Amino acid sequence: MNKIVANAQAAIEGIEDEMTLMLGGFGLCGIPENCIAALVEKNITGLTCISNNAGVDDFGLGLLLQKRQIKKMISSYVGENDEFERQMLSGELDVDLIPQGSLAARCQAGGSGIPAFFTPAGYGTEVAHGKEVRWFNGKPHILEMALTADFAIVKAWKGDRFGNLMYKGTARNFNPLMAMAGKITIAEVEELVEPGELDPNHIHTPGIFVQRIFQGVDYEKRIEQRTVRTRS
Amino acid sequence: MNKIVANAQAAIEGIEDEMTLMLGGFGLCGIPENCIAALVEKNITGLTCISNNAGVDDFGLGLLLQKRQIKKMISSYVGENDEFERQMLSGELDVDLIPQGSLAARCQAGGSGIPAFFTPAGYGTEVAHGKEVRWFNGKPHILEMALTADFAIVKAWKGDRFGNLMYKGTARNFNPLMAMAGKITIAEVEELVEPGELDPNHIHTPGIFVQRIFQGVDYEKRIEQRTVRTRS
Amino acid sequence: MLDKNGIAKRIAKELQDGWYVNLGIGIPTLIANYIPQGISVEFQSENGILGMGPFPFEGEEDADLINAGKQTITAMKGASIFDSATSFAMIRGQHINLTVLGAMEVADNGDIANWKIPGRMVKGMGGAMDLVASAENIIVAMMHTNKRGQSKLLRQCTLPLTGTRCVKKVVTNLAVMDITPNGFKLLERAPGVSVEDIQNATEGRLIVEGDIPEMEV
Amino acid sequence: MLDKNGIAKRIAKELQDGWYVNLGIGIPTLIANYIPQGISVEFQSENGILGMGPFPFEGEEDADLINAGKQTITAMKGASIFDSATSFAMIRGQHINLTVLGAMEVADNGDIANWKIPGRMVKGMGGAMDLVASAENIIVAMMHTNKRGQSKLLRQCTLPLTGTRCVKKVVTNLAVMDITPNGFKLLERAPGVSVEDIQNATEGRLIVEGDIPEMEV
Repeated sequence: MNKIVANAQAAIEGIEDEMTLMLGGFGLCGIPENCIAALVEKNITGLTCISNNAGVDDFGLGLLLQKRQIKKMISSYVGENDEFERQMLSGELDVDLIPQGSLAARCQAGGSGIPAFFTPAGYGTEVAHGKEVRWFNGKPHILEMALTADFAIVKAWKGDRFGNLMYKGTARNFNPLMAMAGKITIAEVEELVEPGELDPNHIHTPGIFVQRIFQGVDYEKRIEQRTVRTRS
Repeated sequence: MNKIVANAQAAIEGIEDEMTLMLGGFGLCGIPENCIAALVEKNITGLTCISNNAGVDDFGLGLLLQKRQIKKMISSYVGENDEFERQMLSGELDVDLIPQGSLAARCQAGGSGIPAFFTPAGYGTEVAHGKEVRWFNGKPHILEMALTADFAIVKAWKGDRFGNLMYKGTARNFNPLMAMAGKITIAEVEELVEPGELDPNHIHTPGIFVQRIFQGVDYEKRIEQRTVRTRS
Repeated sequence: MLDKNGIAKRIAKELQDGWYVNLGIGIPTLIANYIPQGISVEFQSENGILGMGPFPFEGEEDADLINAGKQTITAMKGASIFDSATSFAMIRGQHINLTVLGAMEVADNGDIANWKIPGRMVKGMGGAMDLVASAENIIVAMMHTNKRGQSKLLRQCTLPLTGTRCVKKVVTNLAVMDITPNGFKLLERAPGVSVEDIQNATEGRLIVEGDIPEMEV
Repeated sequence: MLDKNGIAKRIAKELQDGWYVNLGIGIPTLIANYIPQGISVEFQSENGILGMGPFPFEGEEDADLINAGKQTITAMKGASIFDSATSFAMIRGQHINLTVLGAMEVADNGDIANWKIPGRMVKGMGGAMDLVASAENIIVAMMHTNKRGQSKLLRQCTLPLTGTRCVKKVVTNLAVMDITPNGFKLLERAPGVSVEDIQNATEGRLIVEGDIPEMEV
């Protein structure tokens, strides 16, 4: 069992124009930097990207937006960048905004063979338009559908050739959920380790969910809001 | 934040006749031995127990069955013990058998505020009787409802006074899911440690799901099927 | 009249020992600075951490440790980290004891609008819709009126809703109010603010019963 | 005619490198003993482990490490442990490449019955219903006839179903058959077994086209 590929270029083999991708990360935290760069380089276009956010102008998914490679974003919170705003307001970019918890649950459901579930989030709002409403325990809920993707691209801290992954801190976020929901899941990791080095009890994403893995290079790990306190 | 109680007797305070309990474990692996003993001792009756299995004649939930404290079992696989069989066939014990994956997902849903979801498991079988059927992606699914309990009782390996838990090996099984779904969740652990000793990245059950915790004593950890190979 | 810190300080008095709390961006974030003595609470951030601590000391920022506002944070002893599905399981499953968020508008039936202004760039709801649809105990922290002096406490929201009939309490620069079946029930006045001031600044139904005490902050 | 080990051996030839496999209790469990040379597969057990290894050496049993049959096991290098919901996410989400289980009856449309005999003690379906409802590649391993000599390959199941139209292949002591829209398609005969023997032991529709080779085990 060896899922290691040489690099991001090899990892994104098979990703084509008009495909649907999931990309892990929250803000710029835990995003697959290497694969995003490779997608930019290969200039794959017409992409539908499922990702909680859309990066900033010059980093993360913003890089794909700059080159107009994205046709549609499915996200919970966007617009930290001007190009996104311009494309959205001009109608070039299709944007589907969905509640963050529903996004997380829909990815998890997609990877779990649960095609749909009821959630209270969004009832009575425009998010509920066209969706089935049903009351449970005296409370209204709406029916949300699972999400899957042609490729899911995630970023982890450590991984092995079986595809087992461990994340660090809040860089975990959507990564394990999207890893479950890709028809093909690509994991880029900061460090490839030998099988057995990761304690089976501490593996966050079991290797079965991952088809390709590689050790990324030159991680910038940019901080979006650097907040500090002063030593007193 | 200190959720530590002295022992199993203190932990089960408030559990009353006719309540619904979830009990973690798979077979005899990862079962809350101390709390089961305390429930036997206190002779609480009329219980509805949600647990994947029902123990054996002289261990696990079998101890509660011997004293006829259980009115109804909600499980996926039972009958490893004679008393269970006798009570079930005589009609003394009500038994609701549900697919193991649906049981796991229904507990998780119950703890997650998802009141119902669609699953393919059980379609076309007696499990589907009276349940809504809907087709997704060309496949029939049935609507399953979330499960919750008055008390969830789980067993973990290590825990701290915040209620954070780590499980060991396959003793994890249903424990983290049931921990989420109890109105009150009791955790018994083999070892209580200081907050901070458990790496935040490796905590399986965040403390928010746990209301009471104590260090259990005299764990027998009985093996149901001791299978070994010989050294050649 | 209270400033933003005053609002945060007043809401902090609602905290109870052992509570799990989710604080939204803006005024709510300030509440963490005013936790009453002798009380221990844990802060959850919906991207996936429980036991969020203060900002790191300079030079100790970790790109892999941020909150839902994308700010660098620290983790307290006893913190735990989890994926976003588990995080919203905590929220949707009503394991969070208190949610505090800002709003553009609150209606006197508990409706809230805080995510979208038609015609303007829409950034998205983030976790707000999950939070308001699920939380049993929601306090809105906001200024009583908007920049044009118009009341933000309305008979009915005019902006697209974030959630319906969900807000339990509103704390503004002028007042503390519960939301009841008959509208905003005035509980406390901010220092130096009269009942009449509050009535003038409130478009929704305001219930004033008996003597309204000035709040202690 | 094959014995139980022979059935397991034949099914093992279906394994492909890199596959994730869930083996049911009984004959399927034996398959792990016959993994072809040069092939690497990982075994999943639905209680929550991937990368299940052989039984432990005597004295090394760990009560906290068992399989779905409640047997003590070991974990291979690269194994992972997870909760039961994640385990069934793998199963329901079709991440498992092959599921092998036993059956009491299989119908020629792929229906399977393997969990309940009316009038007898019912132990429950365990994970079987999730497995058969979800898996894309299900092989049934069983004897061709029951203890009373009656065919277990039927036109229609008589026992309560575990799942419908789900079995893809059946390997018995007599034959290997695919399930097709028109019934059991005979692919291979067990050593020393004639097509007629198989026809006599099969109540469901059996398709025999051309020469049926004897299987190589």
